[in-house]
Amino acid sequence: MLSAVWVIPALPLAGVVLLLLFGRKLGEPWAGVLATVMVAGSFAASVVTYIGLVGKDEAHRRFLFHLFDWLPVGNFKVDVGFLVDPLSVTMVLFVTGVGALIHLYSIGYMHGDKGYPRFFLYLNLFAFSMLMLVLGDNLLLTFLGWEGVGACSYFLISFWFEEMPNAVAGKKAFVTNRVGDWGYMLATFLTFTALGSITYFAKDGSGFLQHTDKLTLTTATAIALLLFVGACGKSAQLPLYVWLPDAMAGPTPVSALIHAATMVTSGVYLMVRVSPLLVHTYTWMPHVIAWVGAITALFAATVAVSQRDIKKVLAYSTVSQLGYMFLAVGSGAYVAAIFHMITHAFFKALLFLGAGSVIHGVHEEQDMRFMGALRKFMPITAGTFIVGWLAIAGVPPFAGFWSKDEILLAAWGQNKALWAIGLVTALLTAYYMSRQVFMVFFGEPRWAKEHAAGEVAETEHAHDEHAEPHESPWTMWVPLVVLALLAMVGGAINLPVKDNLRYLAHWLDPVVHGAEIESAAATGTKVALAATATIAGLVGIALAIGVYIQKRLRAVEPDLLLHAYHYDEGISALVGGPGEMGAQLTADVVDKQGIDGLVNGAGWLARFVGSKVRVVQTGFVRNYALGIAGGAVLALGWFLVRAGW
Amino acid sequence: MADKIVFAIAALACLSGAVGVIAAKNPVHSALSLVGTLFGVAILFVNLGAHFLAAVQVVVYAGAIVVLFLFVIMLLGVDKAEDLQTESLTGQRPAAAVIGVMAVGLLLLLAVRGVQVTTGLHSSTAALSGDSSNIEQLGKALFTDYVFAFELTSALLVIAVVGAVVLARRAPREVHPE
Amino acid sequence: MVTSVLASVLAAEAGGRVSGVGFPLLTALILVPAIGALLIALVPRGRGDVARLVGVSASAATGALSVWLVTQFDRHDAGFQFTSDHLWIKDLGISWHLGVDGISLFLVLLTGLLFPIALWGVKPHHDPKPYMAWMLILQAGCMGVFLSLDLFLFFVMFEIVLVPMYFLIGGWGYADRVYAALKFFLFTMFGSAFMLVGILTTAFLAERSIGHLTFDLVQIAEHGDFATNTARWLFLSFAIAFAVKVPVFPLHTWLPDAHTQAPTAGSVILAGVMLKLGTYGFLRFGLYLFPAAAVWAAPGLVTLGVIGIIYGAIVAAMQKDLKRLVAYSSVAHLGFIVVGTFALTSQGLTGGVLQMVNHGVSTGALFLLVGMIYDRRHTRLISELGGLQKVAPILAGVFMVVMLSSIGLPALNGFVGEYLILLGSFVTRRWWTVVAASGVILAAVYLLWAYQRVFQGTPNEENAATPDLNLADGLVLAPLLVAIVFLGVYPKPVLDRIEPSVDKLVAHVEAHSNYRQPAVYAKGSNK
Amino acid sequence: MIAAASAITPIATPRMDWAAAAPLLILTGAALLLLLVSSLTTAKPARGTYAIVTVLACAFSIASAGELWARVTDHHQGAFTTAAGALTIDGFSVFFVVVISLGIALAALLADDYLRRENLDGPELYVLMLLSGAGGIVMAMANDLIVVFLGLETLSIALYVMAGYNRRQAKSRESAIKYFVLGAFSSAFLLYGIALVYGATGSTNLGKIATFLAENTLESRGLLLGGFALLLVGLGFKISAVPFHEWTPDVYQGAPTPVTAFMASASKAAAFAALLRIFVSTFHGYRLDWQPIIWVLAVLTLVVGAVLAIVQDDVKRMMAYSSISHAGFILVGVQAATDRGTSAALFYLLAYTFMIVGTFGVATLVSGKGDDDHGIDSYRGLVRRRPGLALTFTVFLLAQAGVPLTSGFLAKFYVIGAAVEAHSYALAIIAMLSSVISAYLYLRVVVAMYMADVEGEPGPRVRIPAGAGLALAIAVVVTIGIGVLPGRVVHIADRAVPVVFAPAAK
Amino acid sequence: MNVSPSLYLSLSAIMFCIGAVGLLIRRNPLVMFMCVELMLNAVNLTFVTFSRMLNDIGGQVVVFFVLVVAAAEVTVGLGIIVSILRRHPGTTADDLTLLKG
Repeated sequence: MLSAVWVIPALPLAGVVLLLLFGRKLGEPWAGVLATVMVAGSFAASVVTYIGLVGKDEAHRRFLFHLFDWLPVGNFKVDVGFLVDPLSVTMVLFVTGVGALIHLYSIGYMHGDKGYPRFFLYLNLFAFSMLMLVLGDNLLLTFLGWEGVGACSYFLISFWFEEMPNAVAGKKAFVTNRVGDWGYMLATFLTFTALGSITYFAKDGSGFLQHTDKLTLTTATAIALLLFVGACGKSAQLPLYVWLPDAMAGPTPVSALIHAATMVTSGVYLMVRVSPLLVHTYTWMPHVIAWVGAITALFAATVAVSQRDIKKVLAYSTVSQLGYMFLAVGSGAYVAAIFHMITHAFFKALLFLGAGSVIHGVHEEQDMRFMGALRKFMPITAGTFIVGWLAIAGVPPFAGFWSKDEILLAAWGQNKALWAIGLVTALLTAYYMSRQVFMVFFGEPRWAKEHAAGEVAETEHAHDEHAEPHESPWTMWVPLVVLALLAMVGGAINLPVKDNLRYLAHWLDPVVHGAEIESAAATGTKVALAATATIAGLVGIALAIGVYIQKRLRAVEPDLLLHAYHYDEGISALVGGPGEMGAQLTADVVDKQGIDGLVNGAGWLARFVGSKVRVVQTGFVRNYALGIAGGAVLALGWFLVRAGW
Repeated sequence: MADKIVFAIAALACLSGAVGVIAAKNPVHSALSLVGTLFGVAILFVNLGAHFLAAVQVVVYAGAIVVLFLFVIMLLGVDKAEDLQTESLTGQRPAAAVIGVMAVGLLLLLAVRGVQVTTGLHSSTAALSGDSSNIEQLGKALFTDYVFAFELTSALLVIAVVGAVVLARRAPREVHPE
Repeated sequence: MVTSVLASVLAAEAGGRVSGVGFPLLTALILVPAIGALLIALVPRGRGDVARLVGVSASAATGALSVWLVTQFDRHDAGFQFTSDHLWIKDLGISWHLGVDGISLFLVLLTGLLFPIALWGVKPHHDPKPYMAWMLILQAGCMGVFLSLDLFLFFVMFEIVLVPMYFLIGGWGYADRVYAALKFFLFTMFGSAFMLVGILTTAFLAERSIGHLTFDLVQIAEHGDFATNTARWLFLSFAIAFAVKVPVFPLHTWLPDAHTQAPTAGSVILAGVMLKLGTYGFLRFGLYLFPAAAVWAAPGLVTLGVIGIIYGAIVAAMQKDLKRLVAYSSVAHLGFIVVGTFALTSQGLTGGVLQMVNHGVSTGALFLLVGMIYDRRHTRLISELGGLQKVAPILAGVFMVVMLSSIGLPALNGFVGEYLILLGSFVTRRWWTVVAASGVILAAVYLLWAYQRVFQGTPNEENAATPDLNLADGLVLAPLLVAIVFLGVYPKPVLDRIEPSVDKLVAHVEAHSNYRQPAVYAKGSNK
Repeated sequence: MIAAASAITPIATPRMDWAAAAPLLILTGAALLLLLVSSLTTAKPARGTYAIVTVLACAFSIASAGELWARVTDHHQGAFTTAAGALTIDGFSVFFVVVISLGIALAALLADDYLRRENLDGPELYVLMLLSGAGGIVMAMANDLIVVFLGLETLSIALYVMAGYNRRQAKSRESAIKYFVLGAFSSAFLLYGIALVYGATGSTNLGKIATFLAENTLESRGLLLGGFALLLVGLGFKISAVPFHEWTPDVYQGAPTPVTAFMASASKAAAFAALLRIFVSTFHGYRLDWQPIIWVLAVLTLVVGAVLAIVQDDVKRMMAYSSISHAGFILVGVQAATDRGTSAALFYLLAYTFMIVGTFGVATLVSGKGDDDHGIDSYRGLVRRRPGLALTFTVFLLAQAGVPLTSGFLAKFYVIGAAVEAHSYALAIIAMLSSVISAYLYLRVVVAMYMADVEGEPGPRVRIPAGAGLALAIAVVVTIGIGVLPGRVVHIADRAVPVVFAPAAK
Repeated sequence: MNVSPSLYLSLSAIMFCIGAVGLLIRRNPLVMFMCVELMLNAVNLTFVTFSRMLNDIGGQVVVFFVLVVAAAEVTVGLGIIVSILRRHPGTTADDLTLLKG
């Protein structure tokens, strides 16, 4: 039953191959249908696998599936094989599940796009890579998926490649990820050098996670840090988050699937996966992770406050939520991290798809200032979106409330300051999400007159300028509804109220066992904390109402925040300015004039010397005689000296 | 004592002749002073007991070669004085002077110091101080040890003849090849 | 008499196995193309098509032979196989000694297959007859380099390849071809000047310990002993030649000119095969002949390799000519190979050898693609290209795949090589590797940037007219694409054949120097 | 009277081994034959007769050389001297008989059509060639300094005339007189050198000198070494070693091209023969004294030759300079002062003979009537006009550049090997680097022939007469042949090292 | 012989050098050639002196050959000079510079 695990990645791969061969023939909508079916199929397979795993008792919930040797060189052995354990199965489940929904959604969303088959090809390829990432039984196979999803996100961000900005954004994503990958690769090297293996778990117990105790503190910390660098790249944490906001250039389903639900969370997955290693690091190591997470969370939340692009808001919110997850990881609350990952996947995917639906409805308009009152025109979208909003704002009993609560609890246990930051972030989150909802769905409609005023620069659909916003087709709203439901009840998978209700915790226990830090706080404290968090959320919402509905308070949307503290611009300026100049210098001055100059110089020198020496060849016979006589005298002199005279 | 005087005179003749050759403006004078040198050398040959060579020296050199020179000079009428004050090639004369001086120095060194240590194997071909005369010895050597060289000179002379012919005869006027 | 007996004994010791296939296969690998060249000489001048036919079929035949060689190769035998050893110049102890082992096997295969592809895929713009003849001679020469086990023979082959390439660049190249050809020829000759002296010195010094003058690689390597410093000097004399050929920074400036000016097929061969002559030389003649000296020189060469990686990438990023950009990318990639070679670990070396093949495939394909773009647009200037993906999606797709393999995306061949190299060098030279690994980032920068400028955006009207790949082009590229994917997904069969010879080589180095391959945490000893 | 007559005791003339002198006799004999017949008969013989006779003579001399080779390499007989120790017949001299005869033959083949083209037809040039060739052979065989001197003069004086053979050409005349004045000048030095050596050792016979030097140690070497110096000047002039080289480019350029070919091959070979026999063999014991000078000469010759060659635009002059650089290479072999060095030099000379004759042969053809168009421009696009000729020339050029599978590469390889074996590594490397420099000029010509895009008319079609064609064919075949299968020649060269004989006991 | 041979040798050395210098400084080809003759004579003197010192006839024989050579050289040399001067009388060595560089 478990040995059918290979089906899970195989189906999307098959989809890739089929679309590669027949994609154009299939065309719309069958290409999309095929892709969707494939992912749905692998979702089914995942469920099967899940059941299979549940069938085993806790101790033996680890199944290794060996496919073939990949890079066997000397004592370095890496195979292509899958590791099936609660963690990977959890990931697989929600990746394929959410993935399937988003595929379905895309069928409608991408309607009429000339790149239709290509889009689904990429989506399937992504699904495949993501599954390799989570199923891989060694760091290198995970890296394969890791890079694969990176490449796919590159393809999909620059999907509309005719627009140079999209292309640039894609490149930026790839390169920034590469910076992280650099750390990842070094981590694998170090692991191999230290433990002779980069397999997580092996039947013969040679997996490096099986004897992390052999590691010195330093080595372990180094490995953890390097892996964390990789995670920061992939999961858009400071300082490497810059690519994610730009990544919104891609089609909205992509933003939902890759840049909200799945890919960006793989960093978190990695950290949880290697949690046995984190245990053996210096004690400051988790703090590093936690702080990076916390600061990122706060940073992004503040930035989100003054974004105008509906997707940018969500993007920064994603960054912020990811920060939350790392905060959890750093606080030793791996379960909470995964928990939040899942709930976040639900409501953030929901929000993105909703946003997509809105954008669709208002004819590719993305600027929230030109929206408003849309709830009348697209009720389903509005309803589901509101659910998502409540979830992310941490309003009980929506999913977000539970996961966020867990994290704050863990943070409290780790360091009060971290908790405080988390709390502020929660407040801000509630605030900017409410702002978004109000600007988009409430208030008076601004789109019509804006269109009339024709201020809108980036509207493609000039032809149906005065068309009313409209609700999206069923293929689009069905996923919304499903996700909305999940966002509502998603918290149920891990209810802290009674220990036996904490399914996820128990489920993941074998994986994080020994690494997970149970909160020592008394129940009273827990409740108090939960209450505080909730209140914070509500306060945020209240503020937003005050600002954007009742207009009592003036909106604070400073440009500094709009430009995200100019951090990104700064880097771009640095790379594009001095960086490029330096490279240019190297190419032109050092290489062309310097080194190549020397080479040509040598040739020139020979000719120059020749042209100088040839004047000796005067053509005057007496000069020649002089040469001979001179030579004779010199030779004579040398020989006589030689003779000792 | 006598031969010392002879040597002195002959040497004087040689050197003055030599200087004359290179110092005389007019090639004819050069040629004549060359004769002087040749005679001087001949005398020294006698002094050294090489009577035959002395004779040949006079006959061949003075008698044939120098005459040939003069002949050419007259024939081509190139006996106009050469201006020795100016030197067209810059640095030629200083260089020549330096080289000349150094050469003299080195060669004199050889001549003076070389002699005291001349330990070559003696009379490898034939002793001069034999009873037979210089001419006889010379002839003997020529036809025994040096017979091949002697024969070779014939080739040399043939070349000389052919060469003279080739060079001196009028160039064939342009006839267009078939 | 005695010497010949001794020689045979030594050959046997060196694991030389007489051809398992009835006839001298290796000699055939060299002679077939050579004879093909002669045949072309007989073709009347007007009949370019015939010449082309002969050329392609001769090189293809060679390719077939090389494939057969691989099938016949005994993967358990780390020594030289299919050896054939005939005395050539008796009085100097020079012999026609050929042999193949895991290190050269796949380079031979590469040479065998890349030539027919290049010959078939790219038609010369004029004078097909001499073009084909030169190409075949070139193939013979390259084969010779990879197969020869005699210092003299090796040098002959190493030098002879210059001539055809010189004529190919100079005769069929682009605007600056004459300058490029001269530079290429003289630069390489400069390098080999030192090697010739080195070879002779090696032979004459080895004469003392061997007892008779011989240029036989195996004999000298196994039985010649050199004083420490002597060996170092000798190694350097070889190293210069190879460094020029590789090329190792700062001896690389001939490469961009040669690659850019050469005709497409020329660039393909230049990058695909001829650069490997240098790296192969390092392995076969650097490490094998002077192990101790190689160990001594390793840090320096690794440093140069690392510099090459970074430097090549930076300079490549700034190129305005697409072909020149690819050329500089070779500098970076070859830097990786040098690093791997002098990591002196079995992973590094194996990765290095594999990467030679990979680079041959990927960069070969890249040059083919650039050539195809040029044939369509008659420009290589990045600034004049743009938006091609819209009009030529297949071209773009293929380019993307090849580019990603060159960037080192997992599941494509480039990654496998680079990863093993870095892994292997990390074991012995941690900090060098930390820097070298950043080359992976830079590769993404310059290649993606180039792709963005060439393929993405909206095409202007010239570019809008660009036709997509046709079937013929596809067929030319297909085998390369297959290789790219296969080597990336399932390199095991290749690695299995490379590794024994590499391990043997490493053991040889360890036996003749104080170097010991660091033992990474052994798997058995856990718990 | 009768008594007196009977009193004269006949001189016991030394035994003369005529077979040993056969090559000389054949060549001189042929020369005299040509001379007599042509001067006695008025009828103009069939075109090419003279050349054919010359070539036949050379063929015979080579054949006789083969005989001699069999003799000298035979264990029972081995090398020997004849004519009262004036000549040594050993592998060395026999080898040079072959080289020089080849030089004559090939040059004659070139000359045949050339003379008719320049309308200079007549037997004289051939006569001179044969005789000066004979002189060269004498130099190689000579076992006596004075014989060397005579041989050298025979060689040179004939060459002076040959250089000026094309009297209508100012260049030819100028080259003649330059060559003559300088030649006479330098031979005076040579002679003085001989005198000093004679003074120091008491003999001019190399055998006696060698034994004397072997048995005694001079308490002061000044006289002898002074002799060395001046001998080197004389011979250095002939092999055109820097700084005694300056005549070379002028004379090579000015002389009729076939003559230049002869100079570059035969006369250079002869000079080297003398140099090798005198210094490497006879004065072997004093090599530590003369090696350094040769080292310096070699370096200078290599570098100056190469560097000056690359700035030339006249191909003939270019090749003159490159021949200087080649002389440097051979000097590298001499400097080694070992048997291998000698063999290397021999091999080099043999290979070089074919290369250079081929090169100047092509030059002869390309220059066209008037023997004047030697500018590199007249080679532009030659491949379009005469692909065959272009390819041939390419072979010679690449061979000179030392590209493998040509005789040139092996020659270099061999020479460098000798140097390396003698531990003069620096010299070896300098030599190789200079060969890189000179490679540039060969490639320049190749570029002109192949890669120069000639728009417009490609220029006159080059005529390839039978004789020259044959010469080129032979040269190219041998150049590649030796390059691919050098074993035999190497074997011969290895055994062709000079032997110096003790004087026959009286 | 009671005149020290070194005197003879010195004399010849000086003569030789004078000849050499003469060739370097004179322009008239004929005179230059005479200088060569001077040098040869100097050498002859040396030979004879040595033969005397060594009590060996060989040196004198050499002189004999040198004479022959000198004769031959003169013939050819003058021939060449004539062939030039006949066309351009008064040509000096410095006028012959067609070939240079």
